[in-house]
Amino acid sequence: MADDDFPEGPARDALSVADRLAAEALIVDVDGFEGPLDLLLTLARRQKVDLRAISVLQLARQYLLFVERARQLRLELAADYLVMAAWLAFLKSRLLLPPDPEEEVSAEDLAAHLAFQLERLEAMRKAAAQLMARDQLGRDVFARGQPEERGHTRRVTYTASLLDLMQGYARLRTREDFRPFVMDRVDVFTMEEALARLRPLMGATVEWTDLVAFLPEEWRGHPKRRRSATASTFAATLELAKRGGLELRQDDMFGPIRIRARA
Amino acid sequence: MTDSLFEAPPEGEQERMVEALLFASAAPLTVGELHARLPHGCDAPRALERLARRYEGRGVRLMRVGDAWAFRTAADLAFLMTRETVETRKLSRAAIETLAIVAYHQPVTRAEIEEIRGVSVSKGTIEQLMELDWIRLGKRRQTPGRPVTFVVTRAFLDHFGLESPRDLPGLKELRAAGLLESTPPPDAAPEEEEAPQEDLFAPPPPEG
Amino acid sequence: MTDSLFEAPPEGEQERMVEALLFASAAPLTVGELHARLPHGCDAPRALERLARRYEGRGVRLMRVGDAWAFRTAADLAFLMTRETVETRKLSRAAIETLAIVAYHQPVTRAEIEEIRGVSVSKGTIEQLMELDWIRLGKRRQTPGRPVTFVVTRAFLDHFGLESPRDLPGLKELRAAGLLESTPPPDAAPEEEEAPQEDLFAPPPPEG
Repeated sequence: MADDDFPEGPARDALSVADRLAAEALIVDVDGFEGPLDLLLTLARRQKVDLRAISVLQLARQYLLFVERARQLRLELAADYLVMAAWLAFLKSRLLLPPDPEEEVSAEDLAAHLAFQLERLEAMRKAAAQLMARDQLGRDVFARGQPEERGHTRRVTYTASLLDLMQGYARLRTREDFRPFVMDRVDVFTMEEALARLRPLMGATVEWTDLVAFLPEEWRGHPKRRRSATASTFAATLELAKRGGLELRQDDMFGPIRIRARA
Repeated sequence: MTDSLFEAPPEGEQERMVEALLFASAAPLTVGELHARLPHGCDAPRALERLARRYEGRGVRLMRVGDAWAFRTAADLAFLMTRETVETRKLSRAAIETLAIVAYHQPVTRAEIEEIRGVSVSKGTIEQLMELDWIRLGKRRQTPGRPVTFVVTRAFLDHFGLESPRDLPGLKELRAAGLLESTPPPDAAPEEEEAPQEDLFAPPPPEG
Repeated sequence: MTDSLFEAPPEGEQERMVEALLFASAAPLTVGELHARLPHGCDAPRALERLARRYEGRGVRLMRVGDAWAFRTAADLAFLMTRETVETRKLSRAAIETLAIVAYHQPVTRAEIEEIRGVSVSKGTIEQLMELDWIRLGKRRQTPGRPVTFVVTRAFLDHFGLESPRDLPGLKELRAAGLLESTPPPDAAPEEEEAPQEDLFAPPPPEG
């Protein structure tokens, strides 16, 4: 099957030109496609054969060409188009190679499934069209225009649909998701705290001193607390440096950050 | 009888047409209105006459209402229609939310419902749901005060077409169906311990 | 009406009663609903059968809608009814296809719909179809994750004039062609791993 579908020489070039033109026409309204399968179905229809007789190899080539052209035009293609392209490229290579007896699933099986998917999608499209073409209530067929309600027993009953219920619940849950965000402050050393701690210490810091030395003792042990204290102390030194109270230096990347009071 | 230049539909057809028009119309139709809708050349009075005869003695009668015509159920069968006047109203939002909480969280106490809804639950709401036979009392919770719990009923499941409360769609499915608009943190896992991850040590907002 | 409680009305009367009840209601009535309203001892199915025959070929027809019945105007007279037409919301192509897939493949999971369409079901599509009351939740699939399924409703059948889902156009041919089977892809196909829909709410939380 693979060989038959791979035209050689000039025939192949002619096909490519046709493919190119087709692809260009398609690119214009790429947004009109509902996903890669839809695009594949459209390309398949161009082969003008029964979907069961489709050449998956040719289809894969057309699809890849399409994606290639879209890229050249710098069109953004959604990720699933690219996933499909990758898969089709894989399938194409498998179809062209002699079958590997080691492989559990043959390339032909994969191709057949793709053809099945296309056929099924097209079948559902047709079914949908047939369904919508039926006589519809309120358009072609009508219910009683004047339902009669008589009698005098008036009983009120309440009703709700499952959708109401689900929407109600969704509403509640969504509200929870949106509750104002409150930072868990147990392990957070704020910059205010860091500033308050640094200021009195700075005056005595004439020598270059590692930033770490300024972390409060009780914030050095636990990694989480240590990270928070380091971050806020660093931010505080930046703030003080900005105000001209101290100098910072870091001799190499990821090296210790050292500070001293400005002379 | 007077066949006009163009073929008027046969009498039987005209009768069918008038029958369908009167059935579907939301208000009685006059002969003039019928003629306006029927194909050219129809004889509405004649069709009405035939129709009236056809429905004689049936459960439905062709009645004259002023100068217009309408189908009405036979007066002697009015006793059957009395049940028609059950008035159905939409359940209030409070009741729907309360019901949803009971369904999703049962057995659930009143205090828990209030915690989830964030407002107090009026007595009337619970009573209404119990009267509808959609919720009932479950076992008492074995906690201080032994509060009563609420669960949904068989009638609830029937009304909403559910086999069991487990058939209610989960949060993920609600979201998948587009009913939940927000995208909360992955899996909305509320575990406190793991919440602040590595990146959370981002510095607090710089002061101005 | 001085009928004895235990003596059913004669057949002709029963037919009139069913005729009146169905005529009075815009929505289809089930046999159960008819029995609930008819005097004790009535045979609604028998009366329906007689009525259906009586209305054969008329401008108004007795239609079966799932397990319910309703009078509807004959479809061939649609051309007369243009004035009654209510403008219906135009459905998107995605919604129409999704609806068809639910109808032909029901009960069907969301993942299966997406498998067939090769694209994810957009937000709101399912909700729109549920709002129209054309699809509803079916039983959960007894597979890992217990995903919810969707099925079509009686309102769907009523809208499209179908007696049952078995009467969908082309159903037999599609089934014969194997196009309604959910054939899993041979493995190595990367796109469709059925995401196990985890049920966040399976067990109700133990306590608040």
